[in-house]
This record gives sequence, structure tokens and C-alpha cells, in this order.
Amino acid sequence: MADAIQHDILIIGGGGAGLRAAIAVAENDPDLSVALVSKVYPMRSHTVAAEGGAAGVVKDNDSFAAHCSDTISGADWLADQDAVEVFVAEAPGELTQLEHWGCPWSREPSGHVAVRPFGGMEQERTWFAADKTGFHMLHALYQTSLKYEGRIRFYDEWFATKLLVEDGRCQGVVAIELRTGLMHTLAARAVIMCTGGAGRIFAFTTNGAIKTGDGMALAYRAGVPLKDMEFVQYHPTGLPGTGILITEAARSEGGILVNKHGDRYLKDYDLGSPLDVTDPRHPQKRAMELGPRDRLSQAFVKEHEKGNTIDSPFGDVVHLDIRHLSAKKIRLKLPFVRELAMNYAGIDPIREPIPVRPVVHYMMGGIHTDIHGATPLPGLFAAGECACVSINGANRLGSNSLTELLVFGARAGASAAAFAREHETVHIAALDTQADDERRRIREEFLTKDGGTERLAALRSELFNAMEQGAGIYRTEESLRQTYRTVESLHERYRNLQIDDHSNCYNTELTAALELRNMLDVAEALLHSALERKESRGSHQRTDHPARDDSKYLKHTLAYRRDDGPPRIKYQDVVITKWPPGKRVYGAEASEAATGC
Amino acid sequence: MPDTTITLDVFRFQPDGGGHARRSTDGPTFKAYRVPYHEHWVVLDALNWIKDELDGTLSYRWSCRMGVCGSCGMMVNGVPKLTCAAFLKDYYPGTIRVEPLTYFAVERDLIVDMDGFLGKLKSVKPWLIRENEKPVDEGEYLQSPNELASFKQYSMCINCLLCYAACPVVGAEEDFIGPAALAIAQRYNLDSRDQGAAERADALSADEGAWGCTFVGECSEVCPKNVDPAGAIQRVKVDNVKDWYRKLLMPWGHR
Amino acid sequence: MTFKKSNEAFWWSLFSAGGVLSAMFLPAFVVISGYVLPNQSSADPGRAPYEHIHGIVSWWPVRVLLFGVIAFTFFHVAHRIRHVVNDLGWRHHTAPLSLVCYGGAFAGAGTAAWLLLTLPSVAQ
Amino acid sequence: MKQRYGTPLGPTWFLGRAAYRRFMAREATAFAMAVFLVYLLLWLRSLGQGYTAYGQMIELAKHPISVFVHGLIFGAVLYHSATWFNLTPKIMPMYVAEEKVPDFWAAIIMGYLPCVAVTTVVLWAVLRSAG
Repeated sequence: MADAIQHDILIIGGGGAGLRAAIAVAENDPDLSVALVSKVYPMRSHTVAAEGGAAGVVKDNDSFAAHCSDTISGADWLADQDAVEVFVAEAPGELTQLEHWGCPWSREPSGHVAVRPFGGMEQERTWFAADKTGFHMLHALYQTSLKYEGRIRFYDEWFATKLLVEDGRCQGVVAIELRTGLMHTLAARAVIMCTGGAGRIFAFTTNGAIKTGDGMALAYRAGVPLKDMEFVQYHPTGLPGTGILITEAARSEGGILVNKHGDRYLKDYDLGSPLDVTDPRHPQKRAMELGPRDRLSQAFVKEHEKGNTIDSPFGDVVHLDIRHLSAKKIRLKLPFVRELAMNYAGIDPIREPIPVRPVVHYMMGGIHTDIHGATPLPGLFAAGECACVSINGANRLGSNSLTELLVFGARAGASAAAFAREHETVHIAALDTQADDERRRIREEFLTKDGGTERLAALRSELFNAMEQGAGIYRTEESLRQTYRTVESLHERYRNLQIDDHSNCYNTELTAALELRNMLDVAEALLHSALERKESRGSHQRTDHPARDDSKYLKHTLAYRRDDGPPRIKYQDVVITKWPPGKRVYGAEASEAATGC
Repeated sequence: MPDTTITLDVFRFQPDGGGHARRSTDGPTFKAYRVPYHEHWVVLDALNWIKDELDGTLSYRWSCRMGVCGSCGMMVNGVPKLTCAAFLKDYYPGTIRVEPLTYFAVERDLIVDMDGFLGKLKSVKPWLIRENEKPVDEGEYLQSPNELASFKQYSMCINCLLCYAACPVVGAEEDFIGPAALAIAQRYNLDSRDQGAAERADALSADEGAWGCTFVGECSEVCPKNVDPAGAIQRVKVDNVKDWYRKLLMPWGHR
Repeated sequence: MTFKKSNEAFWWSLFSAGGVLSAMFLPAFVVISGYVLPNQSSADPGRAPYEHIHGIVSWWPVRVLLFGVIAFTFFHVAHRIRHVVNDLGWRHHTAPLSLVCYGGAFAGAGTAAWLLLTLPSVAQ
Repeated sequence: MKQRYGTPLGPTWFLGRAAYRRFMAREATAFAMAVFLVYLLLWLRSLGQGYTAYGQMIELAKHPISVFVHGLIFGAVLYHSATWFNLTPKIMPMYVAEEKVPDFWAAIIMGYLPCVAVTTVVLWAVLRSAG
């Protein structure tokens, strides 16, 4: 057994939020030692796959109020408005900071940063680095973090399995060093969760293999509530089969969605009326193809029901057509879209439309935090997709998440540092005792166990399919219950799991088994939260309760884990500051407002 | 299983033998797996199928399966490839040999030791260096689209290390900083916002730096993101030559 | 990591100059020396071809040009041979190798200089 | 120490991959050029020694072995020129009005065309009045 490793701040997850938090601590509190624990090398984190851009008010014709109101109405009023205000106000500074760290933002001829429009946004305010924004942000953050040698210590390819809570405070984790299989105790005065989302609990997702909701599950099992888990974002344009993301930027540059009759069907779903693609006012903001993601994904399902979608070997699709943009513009602004379409759909979007269908993309919900990134468990902080602050409410607007991980990554770093300065004691001996139990558990449940009969892959694919069937774009009491029963039985069968690999070095089957457990826990919270919310709002559409119900559900869902049976659900009021709940308006009325001025 | 199958010959190695003693100096062993053949499958899909259905002990790295996270680089029939972008149909009906990236130490199966690379990356100071940092509230550093274009290509590196597995110098000289790290260094040197070329010069102008390169050019051939590290390195050499003569002719100069 | 200073920049600059000059001029030179001159002489056994070629080569700008091409190509060749031997496995104790290669290049360049300087001019 | 995988050990490492073989062929052109340089020096010496010595040198050049060796050298020199021109744009990218010229065209503009011009001028000078 290895000795406990001690640092002041422990960050779990090396993606955008984790790196931003680490740098925030290293820059502002050089005396604090930071450990960055990541189950993959930081530059492999899924921030890398974000494409379109990061929102932040920077142009003269834009305003904080406009960004706030877009975000809040996009969220179907389920966002906390104090959090949104903080987010919007700090966004430009964070994006500029990233520019100072070398992020190659696309530019205007004047040399200023260029911005593009994005879905649900009234103004162009999305900063972008061609269509690989997340990639460039992540590498800029990672490479910058290398500067703080001695202050940030990297534990690459370490997989955290348990939060250590002692004296009512989170004081560390147990983590498996994948290279050796050693299970270490990592102790710290404060812990920040930055482990990303859980899109992998669905069969068809844009998310990478690593996005298994680990941090959410760890916190959930430690008694921290998961907030608003029922809100799962479907991105309207994924490639069929693989679920590879075709960025919203394809539409913000002027791409259109058409059904099998060549019709721009979005006009039939309260998203405004189409302008010809040659019209200089196309694409209209907050209308048609630049409507919010929940509405576009829902429109796809309705078109499918009408029989207007196109058959493909991997499920029905509609066409995303960008042919009318010039080849030069596609090469300059959307090179990755073209690369992906050519490699994975076998078509060149300069000459052919891209087949697309909605695909699970993002978890609006996550670990419950306040606007400082603090969770209800003292000493535990969270930021990024694994957290729910909440600024995304019932539906996140595209390009808010990359900014979110910067703003709240930095805030969580600062809060954790402040907490660490006030709480210097760490109860190493007690932590080690807890860690011993965890080591024993993992050995007995997986490594030395024999005679189990359930196969990992079988359980996992049953989970995928059940989630897809019961908790997709449209849900009912019945579908959710059915899926919940499946997940319960999978929990049961998981106890009888048998893995082939009993070795220590890079036992990736063991990590996959632990990830499956995390996914089952997240799925449980998600399903139960969805069952209890008997209304339709944003991405949560209950066909048995089709209307929004502010009188009962203008509230955040908090799911608390219980050892026996489904989670306990509590509600917390949404914070309203200046934007009272109203109707979400896209298209006609929105464009009237735009042409009026 | 469907009628058509394809065989993958997969490199296997476990330092702790999965319980069976085996020394790391033992030669490589290959294990053949028969996998269903689908036209749209990539080598990574086949590996995942093996791990799920046949043999849970096979270890490898992967994540995004869209060619941007850089995890899943392996040798496919002797050529370094991202396995998420290597389609079975390009090899069918032949057998596909899958090995870990060459010139790296193998940790297990298809997983190689990346620590050496990270050290090399850090040695070229891959971050923006300024003499004076401008406060954030004074806004961005201006940069024209052409200034951006001059380094953009070299900023596309995903650290997949295919270029290292293609470079014989990496194979012969363990300390050679290598294509990706040198290209990233040049990316910062060419960035109009950066003033750190002099700080990077020690590493770049050393024998382990750009001068280690003999311009085989294979790094650029295998690069899945068209970064062209070979070109970057030659340009480092040109800059280094200018520096060398400048120092020779004007020893009193600052740089 | 710590790095040693390298003088490779100097050798590489000579190598590159030689690379350019040889790539531009050698195809023509090889054709002339291997095909044109032997065939000319057999077609015309008199002194004319000799005097013609002597006249060209002894023109001072041509002497300078020839020196440049030959000298730099020597360094180009020396540098490449050094690296080939390196690549074939001679990676340690490389000082004698460098000495032989670049020493040879200096000798070659020196010989060229001497031959071109002492080449008699054509009597007017 | 951990053993690295597939490290080239022997002097035949480059035979394994086509790209490595092309690389070695490119580097090996240096040997052919070395032979030609020595021949060129001998030729220069004979030129300086006068008509007779020069005539002997030319007689030597007519020997089939010399013709054959010249053929080999010519192939090597052409390969050197082609590889050199093809790689030049990577070392010195060419810009026209701040637009990068594609490598293919840059190689033609910076390499092949000047080479053809030089060759033409040199051949013209030598062939001019000899006929």
C-alpha cells in the first residue's frame, strides 16, 4: 500500500474546467499546491471535441442584458438569474484571458476577435477558433498550465473511485493509478470536481468514451444532491451511426435543415419563416436554423412522425445543407465539419448535403453548486458540465458551455483556495482507514472475484438502449418507469458482474466496470428526477404533461441518493432577478423585433 | 456473427502477465481475433468489439472516436494511424496487424508510455511568452487573419504521437525532442503575440532539437491533422541559422 | 531537460547553399561533361572545342560561379555523408567522422580554388 | 529500463518502409555527387594543363565505363534536384499578396523553372559556337 499523497487543492478532471481551476489557484495562491487528477491525459478530455464556439459579449451592438435574456429564455426560465448575470459579466474577461494565453481565436481584418451568431442568441457573440474551438481552448489551457511547474502537479491517468469525507468535510479521494493499479489516498483541504458530463449513458451520443458521469456519481454517493438531472440536451445535428457532432456553427454560417421534400420544415414549428439563403439577412438570429437546440431536436421527432424524414441505414435523418456557402468559406470557417463528413459520412459537404439526426450531447444538470462553485458538502466544489450552477436551466444555448467552464472553473478555483486557507487540518489517518475499505471493496468486487455470470458489455448496452427508449427527446410516465425498472434490475445484476482482467497494469476493464456503476447511479437520478417533473420544459418533454407548469415546477430538482430505493427528490426555488418568466418566442416575433430597429 | 469476418492480429503484452510471470524483454506476441466485418467500422470499433465480446483483458486508449482527442494512435499494418479513422474496408479481406506505436516503451498491450513526450513538450515552453502582460481589461492582443494563418497550421497538433512513431530519429535518439513538440514550439515562435523565441532557442537549437531532424518527412505524411511538423522543423532550422550568423556578425546584439 | 549548444547551424547553412546550387547546376554540368564534351571533341578533332570551353571557364565571373558551385556542393555532400553514416548506426564518437567529412570538403573546396585561380587566361 | 518497441537497431533499418527507403536514396545521392566533384576537379586540372592533357581527359570520358558512371550520376543528380525542389516550399513557404502559394506551384516557381533556365543558359553557352 502506498502512502497518502497530500496537496492543498485536489482537482478531479483535467478538461477545460479543471485546468482553468488549476491555473486560477496557481496564479492567485502560489503557496497552495494543486494536484490535478485526471483519468486521461488532460488534452484527451472531451472539451477537445467542442466545435462551434464560446459566448461572451464583446461587440458594441451587444449587451450583458441581451446575453442574459437569451440565456434565460433559452433555459425556459429554469436558470438561476444571479448565476447567469455573473456568468455573462465575467465571460468577456475569461475569453480575453484565454486570448492572452495564446488561444488562436479567429479574427476580423482589423485584428480584433471575430464573433459568429449561434442558436438562440440575439446577437453575434460567439468567439470561435474556426470550428475546433474546444480543441484550441483545451490545448491553450493545458499548455499554459505547464508553465506552473511545481505549483500544479499532474496525476495523469489516475481514476478516482471514491470521495473521502471526514469531519463533515470532503478531504480527498481514493484513486487508482492506472499504470500500476495502486489505489492511492489523495488528501487535500479542498476538492474540485471537473469531470464532465454523462452522455455515455445513452446509446447515441456525441460524447467520448470517457464521459461516464464519474464525478456526478462520486458526489451523489457522498450525499451531495444532483440538480436538474432530467434535462438532457439533444444536439439536432449529429452524424447517423456514429453520433459525431456537426457543429451548430454550420447553421450559424448559413446552413439549412431540409426534410425529404427539400422543405425547410422548421417553419412549421414556431421558429419563424425562412428567408432565401441568398438574402443578406439570412441566417436570421433566434429563428429557424438558429433556434434553440431543444426546439430543433423536437421538430425532428415531429417530422419523423409525419413521415417526412429520410431513410438511412442508421436511422432516419434530415439534411443539413451547406452547399450554398462557397467552397472557400467552408474551407475557412468549417474545415472540421468537412473533414468529419468526408471521413465518417462519406460525403463532401461542398457538393452534397450532410445527413444528420438529433443526438445526446450535454447534461444541463449535475452536482448542485452555488455561484461560487461550492456544493452543499463543505470542501467539495464543482465546475463545468459535471456541475449545475445553474445557468443552463432546462436547455443550454450553444456556445455557453465553453464559457461556463472558464468562468466557473476560475470561480471554483478561487473558492476552493479560500476554503483551503481556512481549513488547514486534514485527517490523514481517518482518510486512510476509509481508503483501506475502498481498496478492499474494489479487490473483492472485481479483482479477486470469481464465478460472476454477468458480462460488462451486455449490461452496458442494456442501459444504453433503455435510456434511449425511455428517456429520450419525448418521455412519458410509462416510458420512464419502464426504463427505471430496467436500471434497477441492472443495478441488481451488476452485483453478479464478472470481469476477465485481474491484472494491475492498465486494467481498463476494471475502470470500465467502475464507470458502469457510475453511469447506473447517474441514470437512476436522471430517471427519477424526470418522473417527478410532471410538466414539459425545455429539453424535458413529457407527452403526458405537455405544458409548462410554473406554479409547481419553476424549481430545481434535487436528487439525493438513498441506499434503499429511488432517490429522494427535493425542490429548490429558481432565482429570479430581472427576467420574470415569460413565453419563449423564436422566429416571427423575434425577427419582427429585429427588423423593427 | 455475420457471414463476413475479418481477422485482427493484435499485439499483446502484460508486464505482470495478468498473473503469469513474463519479463518485459520477452518478444512480442500476437493474438488473432476474428471480428465481424462491417463497411463502416473502423479498427477501433473492431477492438471495442473484441474487448466487449471476446476478451476483456485487451487494453488500449480511446475516447472521442472522431479524430480529435488523439488517444487511439496505433500501428495498423505497420503504419501509424488513428484507429478511429482507419476503416476496415481499406484492409479487407486481408488480416490487419495492430501494434502499439513504435519507438515508445510499451506499458501494456497497445498502450505506450507518453511521459517522455510530455517532458519534451514542456522543454520547449509551449505557452505564450510576453515581456509585458497586458491586463485583461485592456482587451485582446490584436492579430490580423494573416498573422493568425502564419502559425495556425502548427496549432492543429492533437498530440497523437503518430509522428514520433514514424520518425527514425526518434527511434535512434531517445532524447530527440521530436516532430510534434518542435512544431508546437514553432507555432508559438510564429505567433505575432509571442515574444519568447529567445527563451525557446536553447532547446530548439540543440542537437536534440531541430538539428536532430534529418528531414525524412514521414512525420508530415502520417500526421492526421496536416500539421506538417517536418516543414515546421526546417523553418526552425532556418531561423536558427539566421540567429547563428546574427550572433557571429553582431556579437554585441541583444538576441 | 538541459541542452548543449550546437554548431550545426553553420554546417547546415553550407549544406543548404550547396543543396540549392547543386540542384540548379549539376544536371547541366553532368550532361556537358558526360555527353556534350566527349561528343563535340570527336566531331571536331581540332582545337576549337578546347579553346571554346577554356574561354568560357576562364572568364572570371564563371570562375567565381564554378568555385561557388563546387565548394558549396562539397559541403553539401560532406554533411549528407556524415548524416548517412550516422543513420547507419555510427551515433557515438562522431568527431572523427565529422573531421573526415568536413575536412574533405575543405580540401575539395581549396583544390577548386587553387585550380580556378591558376587556370591560365585565354591569350587575347 | 523499459524496452522500446520497434527501435531500429541494425544498419538495415530503413529497408522496412518505403518512405525510409526513399529517404535513404535521397541521402545517398551525395555519394554520386562526391564522385562527380572529384571528376570535375580532375577535368579542371586538365583544362589548366593545356590542350593535350584536356584531350586525354576527354578520351577518358568516352570510355564506356565513364559513360555508364555519368549515367548513374545523372540519375542521382536529377533525384537530388527533384527532392530538393519538392521540399523547398516546406522550408521557405512562398507568399504572393499574403496568400500562401500551394507547395506544388511553389516548387515549380522556386525550383523547377529556374533549374530549366539555368540548364538552358549553360548548355547554350557551351554549344553556342562549337558546332
